[in-house]
Amino acid sequence: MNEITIDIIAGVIALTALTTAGGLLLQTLSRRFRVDGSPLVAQIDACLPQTQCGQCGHPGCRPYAEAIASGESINKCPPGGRDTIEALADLLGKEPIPLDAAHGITELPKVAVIDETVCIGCTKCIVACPVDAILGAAKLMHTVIADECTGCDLCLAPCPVDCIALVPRSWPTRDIKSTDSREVIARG
Amino acid sequence: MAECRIIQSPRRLAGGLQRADGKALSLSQPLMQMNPPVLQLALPDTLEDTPLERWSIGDQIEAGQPLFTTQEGITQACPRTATVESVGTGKTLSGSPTPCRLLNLTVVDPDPPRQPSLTPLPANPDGRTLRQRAADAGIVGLGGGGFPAHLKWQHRLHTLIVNGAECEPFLTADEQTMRLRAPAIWDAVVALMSALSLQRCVLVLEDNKPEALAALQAAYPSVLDAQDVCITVIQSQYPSGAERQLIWLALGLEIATTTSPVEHGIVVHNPVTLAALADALHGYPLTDRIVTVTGPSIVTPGTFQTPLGTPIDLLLSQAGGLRPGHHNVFHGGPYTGWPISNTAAGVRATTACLYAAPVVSQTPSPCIRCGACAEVCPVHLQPQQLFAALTHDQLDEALHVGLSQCLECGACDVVCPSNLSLTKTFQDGIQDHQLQQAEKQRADRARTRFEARNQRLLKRSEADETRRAVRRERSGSALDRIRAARAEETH
Amino acid sequence: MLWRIWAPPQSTRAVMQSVWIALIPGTLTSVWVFGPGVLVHLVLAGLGACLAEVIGRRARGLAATQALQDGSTLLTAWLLALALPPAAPLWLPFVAGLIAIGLGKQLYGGLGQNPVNPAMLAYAILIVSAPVAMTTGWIVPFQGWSTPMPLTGIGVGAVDGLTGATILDLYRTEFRELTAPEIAQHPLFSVGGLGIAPGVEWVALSHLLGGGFLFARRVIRWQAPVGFLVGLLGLAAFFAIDPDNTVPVLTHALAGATLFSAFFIVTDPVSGATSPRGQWWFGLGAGVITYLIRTYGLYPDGVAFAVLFMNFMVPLIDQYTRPRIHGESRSIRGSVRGRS
Amino acid sequence: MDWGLLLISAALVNNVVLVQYLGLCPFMGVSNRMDSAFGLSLATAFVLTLTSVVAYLIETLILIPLDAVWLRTLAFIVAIAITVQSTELIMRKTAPLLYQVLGLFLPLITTNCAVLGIALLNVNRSHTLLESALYGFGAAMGFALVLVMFSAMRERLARADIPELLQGTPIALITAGFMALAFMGFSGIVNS
Repeated sequence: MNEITIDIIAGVIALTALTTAGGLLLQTLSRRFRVDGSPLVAQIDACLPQTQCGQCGHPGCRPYAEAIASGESINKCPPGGRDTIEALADLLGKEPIPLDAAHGITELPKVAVIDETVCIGCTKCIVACPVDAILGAAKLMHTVIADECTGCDLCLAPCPVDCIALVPRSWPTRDIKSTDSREVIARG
Repeated sequence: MAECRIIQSPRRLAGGLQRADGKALSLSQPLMQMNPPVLQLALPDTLEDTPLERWSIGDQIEAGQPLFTTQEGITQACPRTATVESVGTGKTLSGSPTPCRLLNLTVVDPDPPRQPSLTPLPANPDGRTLRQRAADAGIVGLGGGGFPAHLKWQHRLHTLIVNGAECEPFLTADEQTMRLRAPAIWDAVVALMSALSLQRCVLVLEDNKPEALAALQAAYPSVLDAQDVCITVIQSQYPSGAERQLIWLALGLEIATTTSPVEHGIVVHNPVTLAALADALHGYPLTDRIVTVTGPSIVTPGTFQTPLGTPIDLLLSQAGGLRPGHHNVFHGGPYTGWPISNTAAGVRATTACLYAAPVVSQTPSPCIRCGACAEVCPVHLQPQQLFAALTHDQLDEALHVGLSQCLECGACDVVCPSNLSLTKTFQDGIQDHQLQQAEKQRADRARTRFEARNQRLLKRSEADETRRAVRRERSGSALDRIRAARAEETH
Repeated sequence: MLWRIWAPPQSTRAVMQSVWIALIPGTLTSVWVFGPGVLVHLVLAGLGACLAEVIGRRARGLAATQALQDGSTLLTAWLLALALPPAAPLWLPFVAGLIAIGLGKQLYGGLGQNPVNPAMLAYAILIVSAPVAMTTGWIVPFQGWSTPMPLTGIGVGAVDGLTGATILDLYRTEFRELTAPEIAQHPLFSVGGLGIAPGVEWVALSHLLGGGFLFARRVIRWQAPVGFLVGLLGLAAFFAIDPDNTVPVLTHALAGATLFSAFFIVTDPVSGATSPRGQWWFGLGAGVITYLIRTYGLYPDGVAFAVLFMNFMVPLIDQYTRPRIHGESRSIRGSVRGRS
Repeated sequence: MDWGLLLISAALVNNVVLVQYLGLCPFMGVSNRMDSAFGLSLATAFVLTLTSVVAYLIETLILIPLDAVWLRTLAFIVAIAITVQSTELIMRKTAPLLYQVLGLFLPLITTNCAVLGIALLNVNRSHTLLESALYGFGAAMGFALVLVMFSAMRERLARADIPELLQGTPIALITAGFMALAFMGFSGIVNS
């Protein structure tokens, strides 16, 4: 063996030793200094509008927050619109992206109203409401607590007599800042 | 007769505007009495009891009779003896999209009430009596705030400040009141000081009102101890009459924006409010107020003693009407006023001034960060930073740099070389912030309700599960029993 | 009409025009000292600037005329023309105008949006990319009228009556062998004037006059100019304890672009700090850095780099020099995104 | 060399980002927000100083005795990675508050070429142990200065009417170029 080969072998051994030692060090450190738990889901949940509408494909805002925390895209919340996407992008250090039109478009927030003359008191909407904003009992007329209604429209489908309608809120609301749907289409 | 102590305030606002005040315009005429044939009163959204139930069309209401009471306890008296013409909904002064309920009256007797409709109070009423009287007589802040006076007196107070600054150009209602009704103002001061056991009273005047000063000096009552009472003269500067600025000018005390002056024991009243309070002590509820009708578009500007509910149109025509051309009529002064869209609506208790000016279209140019706005800002904000943040959708940044501290005084608009509508932007931003807060609260409520529901459903399904399990077990054992019985039978 | 001139300007256009007025004395003196070339430069820089403005606005689909009317474009060009060497080749002011408005202003969205001073940006870009044209185009004072304008950069410095050196350059190069009093014996000092910075001192003093006008009209505040002069001259005075090896304080004050910058460059509202306290720090920083570059750096007059550097400090300065809000116990600092 | 001058030289005149063009990735990537910029600056200051020392030790204690200086780059990368990772792990447990500020950024620094660059420069300039640490610290200060300045500037640009085409990263890159131009003014102030 010539000198250069020895040099090379010495170097490789030194480097291997260095990396092995480093690897072992990191391994022990990661064992000794383990930390668990992450408050991320709660932070994500705080950015969501809490309509519990399920338009994102999850049964409520918290489940979507959990999905985002494990990597789902942040643009599936139409009621939150641009504000929510920007807040999420900010929180997660991502670039804001336009709303995914497949999940719907941002509209002015609404409230459900039950036409009390038509309602037959079947309680199906009460079961559907994610925030318990509908009052009533079997065979008795139902009514929506407008102040608690998130306008999620989940009560519309179950109603057998179509007596529920979504109407614009009677109190002032913020201007919506939806991402332009044309932009979504243009970007495919 | 005691001499009144007059002090020159050693402080002056850092910032603020010093412009031609235009007050002579409306002060050149004597105070005139308005006698409108009809009245239109806007009913507050929240009423303790509604006149709709009490009055029917054609009923005659005597002047001074209570019309309605708000939730805050303020009772509005009928300004004149009149018959009910209609009760309905209609457009508000500002023309806001939500209509308000209106009470239309046809005046029978145009003269102001001659007899007190409330019992005159004895010389030195106690605090409770005074509060009750102020509420019954409908005394609210007549400077423009409209805050019920008796609510301010619920706090432990030690200092009364009479806000005679009237710093906004063209406004003269306070000055005219101080000139003509100085004794009444002092009467109210005396009553307040004894009833609320105040330690001192400072009457603040701008130095551009020598006549008012002379009138107040001449009417100074001997019962007031000159040790406790003084008139402080401040430099004429807009907006020295803003509450916190005024307190600082008068006492050298800065009130943190998170607290209100009454929490520090300081109550500020407008002289017009005090004059109305003096009337209330003698049994006359608030039925009239003094209104300045002025501005470059008014033919003969002046001050008018006006029954509440007098249609704005009528008041304008009494002042000679508007000059030909396009004009805007503002509720309030040239800086803080907002445009009146419905001039058929009636005068409110807070209508201190109607200001009319030609419509000018100014095209804004970009902000060049010259800092002129910051120089005049009385609270030392950086309006250009607020503006940049708000116009680029950064409400949180605007709030961080003090958006909620903005007085909306409009001084920055006046000096901006780029003609930017700064104050409007800030008002919109503040409103947006309030809506955002409300949304956030709703979202929080929705979250708790959603989670509570999930918990409930979970609990119920668990309960169902256990019940089923119990039943299964029971039915299982029953089966066994049957099997056992059958087995016995067969054996 | 006089009261109109003295009243504080009420529109952006009036602000710009009052700066125009304030530039007139300095410009006239420059023409007197350096010859008609200054005016030619003014026209060429103006053309370049307006061209960039028009192209920039058109590219964004906006009307160009309105932007030209506010007077800021011509103001930038004017400042550039006064800052460039008076015998520089003719392409230089034109390109400078293009760069200043094109890169410095239009890229950022036009008036009020540019974070750096467009004139100083163009100056810095050119001194880095065309150092010969930018440093050798200086005319011996009062010979401008008898000197032909060079049309290209070729041969600059070789033409009779031109000199490659300003007084500050002279000090810089001669310090290797001579002391300051010896340098002051150089023939350049006897051309005329007060003997501090021949010719240039008259220009500087005219700018002082213009600056006084701006101050009286309340277009500028005192903080930035005073900060700049304190930073620059304060350091110069401090190091003057060794008079043999330092440029005299008065030369620092009257030579180069000191007074011009103090009143017309560091006072630019758009790229400068906004609060009075911030303007003071902005000026001071620019002054100190100018001194450092003049004394130790490679470039002849450091104002452009100093101002550029401080322009980049402005967002920070703005965030940390807000005045205390009435009723608050301390001033608000930082931004929402930098609160941690 | 005078230590003060060494610091100024490392921070301003030979600014690691704007003059030597090292660490451009975090400079562009983490300058969106000022709090991130502060965090990354602090983390970099800490790591640069530490790795400068570690690299010096590896160079003099391992590579030179073994005559394996040709492995320098590799060895330094490994050393930096180990140092940064273990710092992160330890800090996470022992100083959670500091970790909140720096934690996110520590892994980023592993891949920050400025760290490796400074370590290699230290060897090239044959700095002593103390000089290496100082130079690392100075470079980190320069990095921190431009990062914080630039992030504040980007916040301002977010509130300016930048043409739509240039909004975001394009204008940030252009501005970074102008900033480098401003730093050219310092050239020659300290001869190095």
